[in-house]
Amino acid sequence: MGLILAILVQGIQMVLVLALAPGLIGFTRKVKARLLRRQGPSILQPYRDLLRLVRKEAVLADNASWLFRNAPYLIFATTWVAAALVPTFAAGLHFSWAADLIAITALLGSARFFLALAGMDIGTSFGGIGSSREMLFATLAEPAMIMIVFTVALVAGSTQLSTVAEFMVDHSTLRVSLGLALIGLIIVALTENARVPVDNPATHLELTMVHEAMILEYSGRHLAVIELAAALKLLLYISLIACIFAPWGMARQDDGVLGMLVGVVTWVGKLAIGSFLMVLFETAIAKMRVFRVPEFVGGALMLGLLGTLLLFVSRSF
Amino acid sequence: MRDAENRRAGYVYLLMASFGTLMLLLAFGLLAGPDGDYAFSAIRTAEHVPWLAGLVLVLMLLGAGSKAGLVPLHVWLPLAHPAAPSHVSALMSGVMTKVAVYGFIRVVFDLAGEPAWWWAVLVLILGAGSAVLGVLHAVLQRDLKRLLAYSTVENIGIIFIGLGLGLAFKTNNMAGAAALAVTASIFHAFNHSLFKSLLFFGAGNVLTGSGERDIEKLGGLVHRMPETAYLFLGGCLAISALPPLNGFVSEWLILQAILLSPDLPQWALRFLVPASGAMLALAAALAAACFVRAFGITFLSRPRSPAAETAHEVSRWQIRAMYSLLVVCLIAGVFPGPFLDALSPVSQMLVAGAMPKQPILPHLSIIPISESRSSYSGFLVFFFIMMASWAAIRVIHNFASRAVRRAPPWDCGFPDASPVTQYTADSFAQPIRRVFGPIAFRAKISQTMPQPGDLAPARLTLSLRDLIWELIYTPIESAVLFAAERLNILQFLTIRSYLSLVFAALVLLLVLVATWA
Amino acid sequence: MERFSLDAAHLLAGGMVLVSFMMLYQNRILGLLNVFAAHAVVLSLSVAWQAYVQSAPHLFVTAAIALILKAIIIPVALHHMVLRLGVHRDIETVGGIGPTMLMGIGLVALSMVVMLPAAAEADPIAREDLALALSVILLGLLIMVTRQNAISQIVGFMSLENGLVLAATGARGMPLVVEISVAFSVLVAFIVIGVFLFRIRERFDTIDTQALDDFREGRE
Amino acid sequence: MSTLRTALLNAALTIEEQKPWPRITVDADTWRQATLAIAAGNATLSGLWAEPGAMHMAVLDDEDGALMVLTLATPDGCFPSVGLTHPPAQRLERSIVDLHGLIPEGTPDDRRWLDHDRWGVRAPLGTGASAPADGAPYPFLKAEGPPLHQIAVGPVHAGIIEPGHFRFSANGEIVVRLEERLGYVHKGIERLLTNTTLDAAAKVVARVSGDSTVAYSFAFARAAEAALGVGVPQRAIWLRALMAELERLANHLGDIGAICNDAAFALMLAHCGILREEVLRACKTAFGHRLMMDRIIPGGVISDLDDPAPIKALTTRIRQRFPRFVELYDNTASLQNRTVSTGHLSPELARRFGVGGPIGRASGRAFDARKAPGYPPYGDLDFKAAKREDGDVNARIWVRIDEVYESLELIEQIIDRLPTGPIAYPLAPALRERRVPQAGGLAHEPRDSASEGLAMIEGFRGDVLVWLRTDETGGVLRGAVRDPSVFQWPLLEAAIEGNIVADFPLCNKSFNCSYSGHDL
Repeated sequence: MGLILAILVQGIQMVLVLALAPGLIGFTRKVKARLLRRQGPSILQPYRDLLRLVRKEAVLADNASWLFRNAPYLIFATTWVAAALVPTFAAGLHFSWAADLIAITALLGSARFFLALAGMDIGTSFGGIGSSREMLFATLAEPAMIMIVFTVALVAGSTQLSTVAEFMVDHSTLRVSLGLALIGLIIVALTENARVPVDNPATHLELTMVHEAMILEYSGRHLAVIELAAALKLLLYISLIACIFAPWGMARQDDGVLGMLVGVVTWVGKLAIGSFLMVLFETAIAKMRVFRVPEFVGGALMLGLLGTLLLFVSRSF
Repeated sequence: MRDAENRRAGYVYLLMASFGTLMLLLAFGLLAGPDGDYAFSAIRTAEHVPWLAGLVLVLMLLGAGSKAGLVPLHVWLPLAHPAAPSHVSALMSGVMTKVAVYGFIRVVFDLAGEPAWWWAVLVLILGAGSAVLGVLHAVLQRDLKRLLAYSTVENIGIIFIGLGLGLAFKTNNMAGAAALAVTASIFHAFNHSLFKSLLFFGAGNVLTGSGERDIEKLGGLVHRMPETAYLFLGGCLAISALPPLNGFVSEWLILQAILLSPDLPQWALRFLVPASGAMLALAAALAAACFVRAFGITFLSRPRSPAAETAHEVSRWQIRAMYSLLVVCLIAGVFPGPFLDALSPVSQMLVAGAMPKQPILPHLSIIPISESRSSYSGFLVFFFIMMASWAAIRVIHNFASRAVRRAPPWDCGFPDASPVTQYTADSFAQPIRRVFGPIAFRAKISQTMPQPGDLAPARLTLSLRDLIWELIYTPIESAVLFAAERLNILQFLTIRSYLSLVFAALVLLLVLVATWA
Repeated sequence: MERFSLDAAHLLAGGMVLVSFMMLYQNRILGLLNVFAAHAVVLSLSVAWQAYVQSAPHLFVTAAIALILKAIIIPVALHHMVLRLGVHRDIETVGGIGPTMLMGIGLVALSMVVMLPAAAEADPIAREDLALALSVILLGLLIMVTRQNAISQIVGFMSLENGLVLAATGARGMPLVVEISVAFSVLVAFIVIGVFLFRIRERFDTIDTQALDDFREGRE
Repeated sequence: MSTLRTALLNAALTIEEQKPWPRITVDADTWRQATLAIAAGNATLSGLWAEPGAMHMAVLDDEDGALMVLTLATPDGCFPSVGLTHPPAQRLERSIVDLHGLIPEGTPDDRRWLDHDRWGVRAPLGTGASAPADGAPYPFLKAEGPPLHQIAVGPVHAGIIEPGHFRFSANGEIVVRLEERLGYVHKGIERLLTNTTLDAAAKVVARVSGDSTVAYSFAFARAAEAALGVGVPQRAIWLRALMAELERLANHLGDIGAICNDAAFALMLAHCGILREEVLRACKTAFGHRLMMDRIIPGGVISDLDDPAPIKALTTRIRQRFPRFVELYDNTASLQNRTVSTGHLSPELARRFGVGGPIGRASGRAFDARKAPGYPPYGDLDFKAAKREDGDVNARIWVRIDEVYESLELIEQIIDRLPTGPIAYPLAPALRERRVPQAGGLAHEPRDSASEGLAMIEGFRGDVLVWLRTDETGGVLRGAVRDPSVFQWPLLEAAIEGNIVADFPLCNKSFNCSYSGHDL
């Protein structure tokens, strides 16, 4: 009985992240539009877009291979699994032991691997541009993420997100290293989600695109699945930051329905605040030059390294 | 052209191999000591003077390192491995380098006695350097097999990072942590032999099917060699340390070992270990970029040459051999527990500790230290990915449009079918070259762009310098040349002079033996 | 409570190190000035926190001085000066940003290694603060060394001075008089350098554009 | 008068009647000498067009801004190539080959330009022989080095811009060469301006490039008035300048925002977009059309400014708000990082190509058609042309910012000093009676031969050139227009040097050349 309930809660989490992800995108677009003194589309617009895309026929380039057709599903699946393993409204869910933070990072790495390959499949220059830039940024963003994980794990004594979240609730401490890790994680999140100083999700300029360039040849249901995966990724990163640095209000495994509900409400609140702050930052900054991004993300790597070093050093006293 | 290249490869290989053997012989000589007993048991029980043991480590690093391809002794490897036929290359890269690793482990962990903490420093620096420099070189290669050879250098570096961690923990009597590091390292060696062989077989298929190993001339092979493409992709995923394949498991375990290092008392190690963790992560991310490029340029896009256009799939038996390797890669990634358990006697022998017994339940997870610290279930991750993609496909196909239309690529309304309008391998690597190149290769470009209205071709020239070759080998080479020129005089001496030279050498040796005893 | 006050002090001191890194990362003078203002704000927060923790009301005065002088007056004045000189459109790091930041990491590690064992007997609030303050000082020096532009060098110098103030407040009991004199000396230095700047204006006008080319994108 | 112009006048075979600057027919040798003089930098090429049996070349004297048109008869269908020694002429010559079939002798570049092999005919204004419409592949220029790839951008772009194809040869992000291929919006303007009525021609010219419709109508009106010898009432002259400045204001505001938006700084676009919209609405209120299309006609303007209050309110509002956005631009370090030192155009190239407008003025070429050659009422107005030396994207933005302030200044001066009186002289009766109405009274000047007019107007992109030949009834026999973009487009290929692929959109937007005006 307990097992079935545990699996049920895990299932709810999986469905919930999937259901909320497009809404999060809609919310960020709405906030951005309001900040730019525009009305903006409805928050529900991404749902309508997805529906419209899946109903359309998919147009495939003549020389598209099986990889091009299957990659969207693999990208979606790996991202979804990763998103489902991040504690959102509740910590310590049944399957959260399946993968720790390093494995979640690597799962996103798998999604990126397939996306970059899909970008190269048709053989247009734009796909190549996107893939090559994406892999360049990833070469620094991934180690930065690992160093941030190190920092967090050294404080909390675990790379398991549930354990980390519970540790942070129980021993809420202000640590220099955690501050550094937070800044680093924000930089990584902006990079990974193709947000403004690194990439522009709203751009129409093919030559400046990163994420959009890779999916330029996708259409119909394939595009819908990839867009959904991108939305899931944004949700994942905001949830991740909330889970590590602001885990309060999160339900525990043995909490009742009420506790879970409180968890859900606070989680949605955190998502809204997180995405609002992100959009605020985006509005105030221009996109970087491509070769300034490695310095930006390299900064995150160094912050992670610095945080780890500080912890390694302070352990001795 | 290729002959000259092969001759050079053979020459460098011969030199490096004899150099390595010399170092190994000297190491064993030192281990055997004055008693001259070369039996392992005798060496193991003998008391080793610390500085002598240290010298043994250095000699082993030089000897085994040159055989395994540790930077900066790797120079022969990217020349020699591609020169051999592909199945031999697979053997060389996949298995032979591991023999050197075995020798290193055997001597340094087992025979050389108690390690000093600075051993770990040395091994970690060499390992981290090899990992990053190896993969940086790999990213820039055009020759598929040379790319794989450089990637071997990277993986040897990762293995040595693990071994360095093992040494660091062993010298501080942290048996559990040392067991984790050494097990991870050996598991990675095992994994590497699997996927590197798989990849070399794939490269061999490409060579057989198209006659071309320059990836700038390949492309679109996914249509003509679908099964090779499928298998090569599997190898790429594994070597890029992506879950749920095996490469991820071993690198994950090494990262877990790094997380145990704050307890180390030495300052140098405390700084070095997280730094080498960063290097390891950097190498893994660069490896992903490298193999996206390798697979994407070779198998995806459109053919860049007639050779690629007329490529054909290879025989079924070649394919089947590769399938078996891929299956083992998958099994080792999804059910790593039994593999780790199988390695526990080894770690027991080497560092007098073992990882916890890997439980079958719950979820077939592996647990490096304790469940509350970290766990990973390859099976669950694999199962979830499969379920999620299956669900997505079912939902989409049942409730949405299944219609597909084939059309020319979009490409801004100017679908130019010529192969030059797709990314080249060199272009793909340019951003990485630009970011890491100034440090690693002193990359320099110069550009002439004609003014508007001038129809002359624009020109870009690029110069890359292999700093290791220039800083280490070129001076040695010129020194040797210099010496050879001087020694050349000896050729024209009388017999009496030769005899006196030999006599002098004999006397010198005797004096040495006398002082040694 | 003791634990929390310690943590908060460390966090603020660490925040200063972080902002120092942000200064290293900036390659525009106006950006650098904004970050410097943030540096001073964090400093004044840190000093105010020390004042609260140590119950030393005179430190509040120091905090106020830091806030008003360094976070508002000096940045605003420099801002105007930069606009008048018209030098804010130049890119201005000497080395690459990556190597500079790596060097910064090395300096922080160095100051940790030097300070933590040396101040082992000091009270815990001072110990790590001292190490972080030394980091801020070293990073300030690094900024001064790696910048060619006189204004950036001034900013580097002042961030170094912020590090000194951080160290002084952490060490308990630096008399107010000293601090006021420090603050005024900085002000004097600032005025002197300001005059100096207008005199070397010609130097900016003759900056070789070839030097800019080296930082343009597309060059390797 | 410069020595070159004197020499040319002395070498002229005949001097034709063309107002306000002379047109001379020359022989091939003089043509060649003029070409060499232009290539040597003694004068600037300002236009090159053809008609059956003749080539015309407009030359701008750098000293006083006076123009001169050289005509060379081409009885055998050939003329000495200008592009051979002076590259800016190459694309004009290639267009002439495509449209008229005239052959430039010794041209370095004989690839087709406007003709994409889709028309079904060759040289539609010349022989008009039929040809296959199969869109043959276009040989792009070469680039050599380590394995390079080409990026084919356009003609269909994701944004709402005009069609044009850009071919990059690149090594990763490094641009080794950029080549443009334009001509997708070829409209046959030249044929539309052949043997037509004045009204129809005015409508066509007003639509050559929609965003500078005022400048084009202005230039056409002045050319027609010069050709027909008709005068314009004072109030109309001032209203024309008012419209031209409003157009410049609206477009510069739009451009400043759009350039920043290409660096993903959407805030600037939002702010500037609102200001631009206010300008357009004020234009609608004042002149009845947001873009003021067809408001200027030969002989005057068609809509009077009844109430200057909305325009005054507009300038006050922009003066209040615009400085804040300029400050925002100047203080946003991340934005400066993108614009400063990006897309550098050397003053030497700018001078050689005779590039006008903000692009030229950002690269140290101070040329402004309002100053020299100059046209009323700007001689009575107090303003100075903006100029910068840096030649990068930032400098081009700053020139536009300075020009926004200048335009505000000019608009205020015009509103304050706007003379009263009629806004147009009716043209047709004047022509019928062959009398020329003057501001002071009626001048009787009999005219009995076809006559020509040339006009140069400073649009927001730069100098617009219009040439007309009319018959005695006011009908248009032939016309030629030259957009400032013609000389700006090739320089974009040079400005990309040393930049990376991702910076191209920013460079391109800072140039903001017209596709339509170029393709004609």
